[in-house]
Formats: sequence, C-alpha cells, structure tokens
Amino acid sequence: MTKGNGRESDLLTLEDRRGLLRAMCLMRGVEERGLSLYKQGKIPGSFYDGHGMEAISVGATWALGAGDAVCSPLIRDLGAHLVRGTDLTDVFRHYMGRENALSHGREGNVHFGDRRLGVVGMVSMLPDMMVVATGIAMAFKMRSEERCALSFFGDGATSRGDWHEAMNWAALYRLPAVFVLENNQFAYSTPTSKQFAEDPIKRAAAYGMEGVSVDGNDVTAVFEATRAGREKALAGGGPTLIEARTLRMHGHGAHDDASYISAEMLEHWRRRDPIERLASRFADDEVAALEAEVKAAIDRAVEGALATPMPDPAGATASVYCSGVPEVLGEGAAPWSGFATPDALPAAA
Amino acid sequence: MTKGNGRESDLLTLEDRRGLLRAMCLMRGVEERGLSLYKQGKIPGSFYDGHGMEAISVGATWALGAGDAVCSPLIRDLGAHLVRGTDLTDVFRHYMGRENALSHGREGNVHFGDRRLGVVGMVSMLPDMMVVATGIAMAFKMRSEERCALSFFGDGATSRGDWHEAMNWAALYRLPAVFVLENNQFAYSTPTSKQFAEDPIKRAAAYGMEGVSVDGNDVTAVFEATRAGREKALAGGGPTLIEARTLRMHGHGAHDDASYISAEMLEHWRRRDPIERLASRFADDEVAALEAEVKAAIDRAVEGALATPMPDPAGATASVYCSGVPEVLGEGAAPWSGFATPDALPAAA
Amino acid sequence: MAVRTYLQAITDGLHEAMLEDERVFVMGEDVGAFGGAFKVTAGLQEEFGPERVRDTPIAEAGIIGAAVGAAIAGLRPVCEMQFSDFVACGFDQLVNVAGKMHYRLGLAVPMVLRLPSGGGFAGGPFHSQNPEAWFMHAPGLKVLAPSTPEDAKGLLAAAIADPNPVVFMEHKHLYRRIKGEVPDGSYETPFTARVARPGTDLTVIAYGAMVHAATAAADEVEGASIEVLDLRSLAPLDEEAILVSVGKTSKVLVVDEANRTCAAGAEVASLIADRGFELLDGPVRRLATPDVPIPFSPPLEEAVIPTSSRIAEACRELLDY
Amino acid sequence: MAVRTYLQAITDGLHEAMLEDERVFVMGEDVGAFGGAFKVTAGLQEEFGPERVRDTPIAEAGIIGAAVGAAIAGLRPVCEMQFSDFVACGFDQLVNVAGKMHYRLGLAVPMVLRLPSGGGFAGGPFHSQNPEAWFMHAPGLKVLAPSTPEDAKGLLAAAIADPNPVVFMEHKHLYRRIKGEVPDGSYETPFTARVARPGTDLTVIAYGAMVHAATAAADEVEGASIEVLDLRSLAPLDEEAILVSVGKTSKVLVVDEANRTCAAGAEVASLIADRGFELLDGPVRRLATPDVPIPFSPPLEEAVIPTSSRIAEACRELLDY
Ligand SMILES: Cc1ncc(C[n+]2csc(CCOP(=O)(O)OP(=O)(O)O)c2C)c(N)n1
Ligand SMILES: Cc1ncc(C[n+]2csc(CCOP(=O)(O)OP(=O)(O)O)c2C)c(N)n1
Ligand SMILES: [Mg+2]
Ligand SMILES: [Mg+2]
Repeated sequence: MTKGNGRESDLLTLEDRRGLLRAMCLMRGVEERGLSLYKQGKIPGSFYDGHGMEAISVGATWALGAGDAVCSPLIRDLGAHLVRGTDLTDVFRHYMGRENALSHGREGNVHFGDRRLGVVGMVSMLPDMMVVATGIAMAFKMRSEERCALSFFGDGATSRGDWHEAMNWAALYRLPAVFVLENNQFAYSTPTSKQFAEDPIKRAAAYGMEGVSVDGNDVTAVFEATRAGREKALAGGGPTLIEARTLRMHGHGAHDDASYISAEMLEHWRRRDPIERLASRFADDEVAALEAEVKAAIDRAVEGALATPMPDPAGATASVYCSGVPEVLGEGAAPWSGFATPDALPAAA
Repeated sequence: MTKGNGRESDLLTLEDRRGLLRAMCLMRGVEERGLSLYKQGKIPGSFYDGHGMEAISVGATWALGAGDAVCSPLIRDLGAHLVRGTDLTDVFRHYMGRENALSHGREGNVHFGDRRLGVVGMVSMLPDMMVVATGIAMAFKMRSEERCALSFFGDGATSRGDWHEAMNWAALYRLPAVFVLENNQFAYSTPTSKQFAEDPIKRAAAYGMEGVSVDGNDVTAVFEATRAGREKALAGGGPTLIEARTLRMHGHGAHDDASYISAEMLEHWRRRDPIERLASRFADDEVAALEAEVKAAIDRAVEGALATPMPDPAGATASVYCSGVPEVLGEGAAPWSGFATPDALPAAA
Repeated sequence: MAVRTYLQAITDGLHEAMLEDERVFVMGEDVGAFGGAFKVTAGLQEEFGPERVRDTPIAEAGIIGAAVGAAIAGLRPVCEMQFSDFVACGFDQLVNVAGKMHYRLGLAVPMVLRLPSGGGFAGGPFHSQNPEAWFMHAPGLKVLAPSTPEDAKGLLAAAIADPNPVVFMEHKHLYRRIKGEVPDGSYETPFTARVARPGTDLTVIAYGAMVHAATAAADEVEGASIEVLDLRSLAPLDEEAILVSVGKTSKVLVVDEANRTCAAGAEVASLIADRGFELLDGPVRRLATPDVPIPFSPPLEEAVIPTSSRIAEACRELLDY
Repeated sequence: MAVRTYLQAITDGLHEAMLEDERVFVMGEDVGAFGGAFKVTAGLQEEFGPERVRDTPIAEAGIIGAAVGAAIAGLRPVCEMQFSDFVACGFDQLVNVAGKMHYRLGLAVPMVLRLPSGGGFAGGPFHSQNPEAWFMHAPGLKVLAPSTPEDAKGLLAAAIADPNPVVFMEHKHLYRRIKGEVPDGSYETPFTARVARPGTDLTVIAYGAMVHAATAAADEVEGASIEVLDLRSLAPLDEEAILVSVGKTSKVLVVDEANRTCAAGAEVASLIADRGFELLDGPVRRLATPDVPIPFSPPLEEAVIPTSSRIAEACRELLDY
C-alpha cells in the first residue's frame, strides 16, 4: 500500500501519481496554449476545452491496458489522447488545420483519434460514439479478447436516443465496456435540471449494469472506478456506468463567457481544482520542475506546428473511400504501473 | 361499490363491464373476420392482430375522457379504435384498401386513426408515436387543458432511442401522458431475453415517473391502472408507465405460425384469456346475445365494405400537402360511467 | 423599411409571428435563456416566457416528434436544430412521421424546423452540411432556403402560416455578413423563385449563400449579361421560373453548396434537360461541392465549396461553348 | 451454375462469405432463429451459431453503430434492416459516423448494410420505400442495387470484401419472383453498369426492379431497338457506361422506382445533360414515382410506381420526338 503524495490508494505508486499529475498539467497547458492561439487567429473555427475536468479523461484512461480502445474522447477529454501517447506537435497541427498525421487538416478541435494508439476520434453528434464503442466491445467479446472499450459523454448527451440504445445493448450482451458520464452540470447553457428529472446514474441498474458516482475532480477516484469497471468487464461481468461529478469551469467554447454560471458556483469548484488537489501532495519544487518540463514540451510542439505548412488543397477530395487494406486499431501507451506487475496488486476494493 | 359480474372494482358499473366485454368481443370478432378475409385474398398486403391482448387496448382506452388523445394504438390495439367509436364499416374498408374516410386507401392494417375521435394513426417505425404523444401532452399542458395523451408500444419497441427520448422528455416536463407497455414476451420472433437484461418497467423510476405492472389479461386491472395514471397526469403529477403483461397468442402476422412459442406457454396463457375471464362473470345467455349482436354488426360492416369501390387511382397523388385550415383532434367516445357522475366515485384506490 | 442582417430578419420574423399568433412557440437546445447558439432567438424568452421559448434536452428526435404532436394538437411549433447537421439524429421523425401524416391520415402538421446550415468558416465535417436534398426527396415536406434578409423574414412568416411541415434552411454564413432593407411589419414571401440579377446570355441557378457567390461571379464576368435565379423555395420548386429564365438565356449553370450527387441542382438540371431541352444552346452545367465531408482546414474547405471565381470560370467556359 | 431465386442468391452469398472469412458475421432483428423477416438468413444461425448470426434488439442506430465499431475492430459485419424504411431510424450513424470516418481519420469501416426495399405488394407507406438517393447524397458510402440473382450474389461478395461501408439495396419484390442462373462458388461483380438488353434507338436507364419493368417495356415496343442499361452500382456511378450507351442511341429515358425529386435518376439525367449534351437527339426524359408516400391500396400503388406499360409509353413518345 502506497501512501504519501496523492490520495491514499492501494493501486497507484508514486510514479503513477506523478504521471497523472503530469498528464493533467499537460492537458491544461495544451488547452491554455490552444486558447491563446485561437484568440490570435492561429486556430480556425471554434475552440473548446476541459479546464477543471482534467481528472476525468486522465484518470479514466490511466486505467486502460494497451489493447483497450477509447471510443471516444470528447471535447473535454484531451487528457485521454495524451495518456495514450498522441504526438503533441500533431495535436497543435491538427488544431491549426496544418498538415498532420491525425486528420490531414480535414478535422478540427479534438475531433481526432490516433487509431495507431487505439483511439477512435469522435463525431460531433452526441453521443453516437457510445454506440460505436459498444460495437468494438462486441468484437472484443466475440473474439474472446481481454480488452475493453471506454467511452466518454456529458450529462446533456444522456438525453439522446443513441445513449439508450448503447446502454441497453451493452447491458444485454454483458459487453466489456466502461461508460464515463461527465456530469459537469451544464450542456452548453442548459443546466441538468432542464435535461432530466433524475440523475442518469440511476438508470444503470434499470438496464442491468452497475452504476457508480465519483468525485470527478479526484483523479484517483476516477482511476479506481474505471479500473474496477475494466476488471469487471474483462471478467465477463458486463459494462459499468461511471458518473464523474464536476463543473465545466469555462464557457461551452471560447466564444461563450458562461455568464449563466454563478460566480459562487465557480468559486466552489475552483477550490476543488483537480490539479491543485494532486499537486498539493508533491513538493513545490517538484511541481515547478514538472510544470517547466510541460511548458517546454508545449513550446516545442507549437513551434513544430507553426513550421508545418497548411495541407495541399489538391488533396481535399482524396481518401473519401479506403482503397487498401483497412488499418486496425493499434495499442496505446498504458502507463499504469499495475500492468507491469499484476500479481503484486491486491484485489480491487 | 359494485360487485357481481367481473372482478370487483370500485369504479366499474355493471354497464361498464358489459361495455368492456362487448368491446373485447368486437375486437376479437373483427380481427378474426379480418384474418379470414385476408386468407380469401380480400385484404391486400399483410395482416396483424392482437388476439389474446384485447384487455389492454380496451381497458386502457376505457379510462379516457372524450378530449384525451390516443397516440397511437399499434397493431395489437384495435380495441382502442373501437372504444373511441371508429366506424366499423370504415375499418373493413380500410383493411381491404377500399375507399374510406380513415385513410382513403392510402394506408393499411390498423395504420389509421380517426382524428375526429382524438385518435392519431400509427407509423410503422416503433415507437415513434410515443414522442408525438409527448408533444400532444405538452400542448395540452401549455394550454392548461385537462386532457392527457395515451400511447401504446410493445416490449421490443422499448429498445429504440425514441422510446428513451419520449420517456425522459415526458418525465422532465411532468407531462400528462400515460404510456402503456404491452409486454407480450415477443417482438416478432425475438423473446424479451434478447431484448433487454432487465424489465423496462424498472426504468420508470430512473426517469422520474411512476411505473406499475399489471396483469394484461385482466381488463379491470388495465383500466384501473390507466385511470389512476390519467388522474395523476391531470393533477399535474406527470406521466406513468404501465406494463401490461401478456402473451402474443398468434404469430407476429398472418404469415407467421409462431412455432418459436412453445405449446405449453400458449396453453398457459390461453387459460387466462381476457374475454373468457370477464365473460365467465356474466350469464351464458347474456354472453351469447352479445356475441350474436357483435357478429351481426360485423356482418353488416363487411357487407358495406365489400360494396364499396376501390379508391379512384386519379387521387393517388392528391393531398400530400394540406392546403386548407388544419383539422384539429376531435373528441372520442368516452363510455366509462365515471365521467358522467364524477362526484359519485370514491377516490382511486 | 430598415436595414437588418439576415439573422436579425429571422429574429424579427419569429418575434412578429409570436406577437400575432399565440399558437406559435419556439423550442430547441439553448434557444431560451441563451438565445440560441447563433443568438437567433435572443430576447424572445424574456419577452414571451419559458413556456413559449423552450430549452429542450439534447434530443433531436424528441424535438421534431414533440413538434409534430404539438402541431397536431393545434399549436404552431418553430423548432431549431442547433446546427443543421444534427437533423440526421431526428431524421426519421421528420421524413416518416411529419412528412407522411397528411397524405396518410388527413392530419395536418403545421410546424417549422429551422436548420442553420452551410459552411465557409472552418466548421468542419459536422457543422457545415447542407442537407436540404434529403428533404426534397421526402414527400410531404416543404423546403425553403432564403438568401436575403427580406426573403428570410417573409419566407419564415409564410412557413409559420403554412399548414405543412416546413424545413427552413438558414445559411449560417449569411447570418451577420449579409444586410439589406427589410420591410417593417409582417408580410409573406411566396414559395417561388426570384430573379436576383437579370441577364440575357446565361442563367446561374442557385439558392442560399450561393446566390451571393453567383452574383459576385456574374459581376466579375465581363462582356456578358448573366442572370442569377434565386430559387428561394426548393420544395415546391418553381419550375416555370426556371424554364422562363432558361428560355431567355439558353445557357444554364446550376450551383450547389451541397454535395454534388443527388443534390437540389441535380433535380433542377434534370428538369431543364427534360422540359427545357429545346431551349438549350449548350450543356446544362453543374458546379457543386464534390462528394466529400466538408474539411475543417481553410485551404481545404475553400477547395471544395464553390467560390465566385470558380463560378465565374464555369460561366466563361459555358459562354464560349 | 444453378437456377436460384434472387433471394437464394443473396443467402448463398452470405453463406459463402461466412465460410470463407471468419470475420464476417450477420446481425439484425429476427435474422437468427427466425432466419429474417424474408428468410434471407434462414439456416445461417444453425450453421454458424448465435454469435455469428445475431438477433438484435429493435435498435437501428444500435445495429448500424455497433457494426461500425465491430468493423473498426477488424470484423466484417453484414447487417439487415428488417425493411429499408427503418434505416431512417439509424440514419445518423450511417451518414455521419460510418460514411465520414475514413476521410476524417483514415479509419476504414468495412461493413455492409442490407436494405430490403421497394414496393409492388401493398406494403404501404412504411414498407415500400426506396431510400438509396439519400445515401448517394452522403459522402463515403457506396450504394449497390442488383437486379438479377447473379449480380445479387456477386455484388454482395464484392460489398463484403470492400473496405468501405456499403449500402446493399435488395428489392423485396424480386426476392421470389426473379430466378436465374447463378455461378457456383464465390465471385465478385464489379461496381459498374451492365447492358441488360442491347439496342440502338433509345436507352432506358434503370436499376433494381425497374430493370425488369424496362426490359418488359422494351420487348413491348414494336419497331424500335431499345437498350436497357442496368446501373447495378449507384455510388460509384458508372458514368462512362451511361455516356457510351447514350452515345449509341442518342435518346434516353431514366426510370426510378424512388420518389422523383433528387432521386438517382435526377443525378443520371443531370450527368447526361452536362457531359452527354452533344450526344442527345431529344430531351432526357424521366419516369419516376411521383413525390408521394407509397399508398397501400393496389390501384393507388399501381398508379404511382412506374409500370412496364408506362415505360413503354414514354419510350414511344420519345422515339417519336
Ligand atoms: C446530437 C447533437 N445535438 C446537438 C449538439 C450541439 N452541442 C455540442 S456540445 C453540446 C452540449 C453538450 O453537453 P454535454 O453532453 O453535457 O457535454 P459538455 O459539453 O458539458 O461536456 C451541444 C448541445 C451535438 N453536438 N450533438
Ligand atoms: C423501428 C422499427 N424497426 C423494425 C420494425 C419491424 N417490426 C414491426 S413489429 C416488430 C416487432 C415489435 O415487437 P413489440 O414492440 O414487442 O410489439 P408486438 O408486435 O409484440 O406487439 C418489428 C421488429 C419496426 N416496425 N420499426
Ligand atoms: Mg455537460
Ligand atoms: Mg412484443
């Protein structure tokens, strides 16, 4: 049992917690840089971020094995891409619409996913990718592979029909899937009180799956819930719905000042900032060093991206169809120490 | 309190029970005649019936006030049309694709609904009409009218996204709607074990509405549950999900011998036939007289229908658009005695 | 008369319809307190309250289907899809429930579905689509696509008054970019085409944002008199106006911002090739976005959506035919 | 070679694909134990088990979206919509998720969606539709529409082998009515058009059930040599074959069973009016189902769906032009 920095956990080593902190800092740093590049007009279109929600995508993805699939990180989930090992320069190239390996400029925002790392990029239509994750999990199960699919979505997305079809389907077939509901209390300007009468976590049992709510600003809690869900999924126990409770700290997008969220509410949650909470367990100079390292990495990535040309317009109509052998989902980084020494781990709580 | 024929009930008079029995007999009689006309080639297309399920549409619709809307009776719910007062000759004309006031031959099966009687005809896509019912209930509520919308659907239809959107929407807005889930254990050939892991009635509470299961072969039970749901809806208490448990006694359609349903199962439910159950409380000669009257009415209707010409092909492309003032939903028959003397009634159980 | 943006004209149209007819109400995601993603409904909730300007859950089938129900029950819903792209999520309710109701059962469905559509601002594959052809291919729906503030307001009024389900394509890229004189008070614009720019040598047929690109192109081409026909209504399609213009010029270019195959322009071109064959002095040319998702990166997007210079080039080529 | 019905040929194609490639699996409503509403998958579950022939919940978005996921994960799903009409319920997953994936992210989606389509047997407004044009207007999808048993089997094999999402239109009214010689073993039919009946005076372009109506019409018209071109593939569209045939005959009639506006035939006609203009000796005529839901009652249905006699009449009129 490891104690000390970070919340106590049977499962996370000091190295893990350092990695989690770094991934969260990286996510925040990349998004802050993205926002300023957007304001400078270097990023076209619109810009969305997950400020204050870093613990969710980072914590959940940290629990995945290399062969698991993320389908998909949404607009608040940059951390999932980063944990899987997505190239930072390519992220900025993609943001800026430069030529890049993730989307060749055909997509924007975080509408990408590096298939080589087992990540499927999102579509905008919420929450369509949950259904796709269900299909991936079905394939894993049909081939008796020890893999699971992880899917993210917001409180607002739970109102759409596809959410229901995915939940029912996954529960019915006891598929190896973990669904992460990011309840950040708003869908654009719409509070959850105008989205549903009861918290959707209550629906889990009615479909025949487990449902668990965690503090979405506690990266350890998110990690542990996801790890338990994954273990259960791999053991044939079917899917889990995890609700991570948090608040969206920025506007819906860069254009939105979120004046409909009260200052008190924001202040309440600012005091629960997931990065500060974990960082407070580390020595100040260690945190400073990490932040400097992260900043340097971002600087390099931005520089590389700015040096990359825009895509060649001649390619605008290429690749609508696949003409060769389809590439399959590859393996992503699986940094959690527990994968290295599974026997050393105690059973999940 | 009325006792005697029929199950005991605080709410139903002897006249009510006679009416319920007649409506169920009429539904069965019309469908049996329809089936034989279909086999004789007089009804084009395909044919579906609700044999053994008469208590559901009849019992639920019996609980409606004249201004309530039925949106929609499905293929097992002929009884809803009959209780509302749909013209019997027009039903047969419609079945046969003859010129008729319900659909002018443009629709078939029970894909009709007499708008003059507050009934909206179904579309095939399951369960789309639940969403439409939600919109009707919303209009009733916005205008502060004391009306509710009743919607029917099967166990299989609960798997589709539109089911979810309607349930969430109705619960969120506390709409005056009553949803009747006809759990007849099969969707075409698919048993409920392949449709969901948990009975959908469990979902009601998770959306924030009441859910109640009743014996779908007991017309009184269906009536009482619907009446309670309607009272609640009109009092501003929001929607109710009623599950009526039954078995589909025939194949999915006339072409299906339902060999996938075991003889034991059919026999078990045949002993619970809803018509026999109610009829057994009446004197034999009274039942015989009623059956003769029903048969005569059907004979007359079939005769009238057979004497009606097919629609004029020249009108095949007419009326795609409405070019006048839209007709609104009218009022249907509301035969329940309770509407006449509301004060005389005890409070719902 | 006042100068209004295309967006303001739509807001005005909604406002007047709500004032005049208490059956009219508005619903959609974030249309209430926030005033809509594009602020088209800004101010309406303050004036008319949360019952008549309703924020809905994220449920496109729910929005469309509930509107059908409300319309059947005697109201006049005007719904917004946050972006036209999301209409795919409520597609079935629109084409199968709303569109077929009157033919099947004689029950009218007076509703308007507002679809902020189109590209040109790096919206990417899911915020730039022009789905109108899907609805032209769905019996029972009407489809409108105004290009000017005046028509936007007048067509919206006519759509709300119409007893049928109307798909109202409002082009996002025109919202704030296009201004014009708009008559005060309420008026209805007919569902017919309009000569946006008269000419005698060649007709460019377009609608929505492409009307402006076509007009700019016509101005650019020297030594020829080019007519621009603004369809305004895609269903019903003003066949006579199309044939009259082709009869005058004998040469025609049909422009679509939508993906080429089976687009509105395909229908227009096929109409001319059939009923207008004898009027023609050259091939019926089409210019459209090729069959690709709309890419995000500006040089790629600019390569696929028809521009005024590519329209001008196609005109010159056809004039030389 | 053996004589097989159109339906049997599809069953054979599925059977062979499943034998040859263990990644291929089948799913849909009632396709397993029951063998499908039309019995196309009859016997497959007995042979391949319930994992590879899966009965699903009634969830069209679920079926299509899960197929996308399974395809991404390396399998080769072949899904059935019970009737093509119900594809509207999963429309978004098909056009936005499946169709755009490869262009956006380089991730291929090798899946086949079987759509039993078409009218002619009193199926009414929701069991008779021909939705193919919607998918031609959705980039990234391929759309096939065989008219013969031989092509049904060969195109299905090619669809399953294709690394893209393929919409496979199988016409219900051909299922048991049309028989023909079908090669033994597996073979792939290319996504190109086929001259179903050679001729020199006029070309009728059709696909699916209308190929048979067109051929019957061609036989009926005396004193003229009529070519029938069976498109077979709607996306990609075999533009060269169309232009070659028009070049030969100079007169063309395009037939659709689908509703007229923005149908496949509109695209074909617009192609000819543009690139084939100089080949033409008369207008590009179209015959299609008018823009109405397909009515149930036989005399009404017969009045709207193109028949061989109306095709023959249109041919005669055009020949006289
Ligand atoms: C089907 C669909 N409808 C509408 C939208 C437009 N939209 C984009 S994000 C958003 C709000 C999403 O809220 P939520 O699911 O809670 O996620 P969050 O942004 O809070 O993380 C909306 C309405 C969409 N993307 N998809
Ligand atoms: C969206 C949709 N998909 C498929 C069908 C085809 N279909 C017609 S009835 C039926 C079974 C319906 O089962 P259930 O909802 O249980 O109603 P029941 O027939 O048992 O009354 C199916 C699959 C349909 N009508 N709608
Ligand atoms: Mg949210
Ligand atoms: Mg059932």
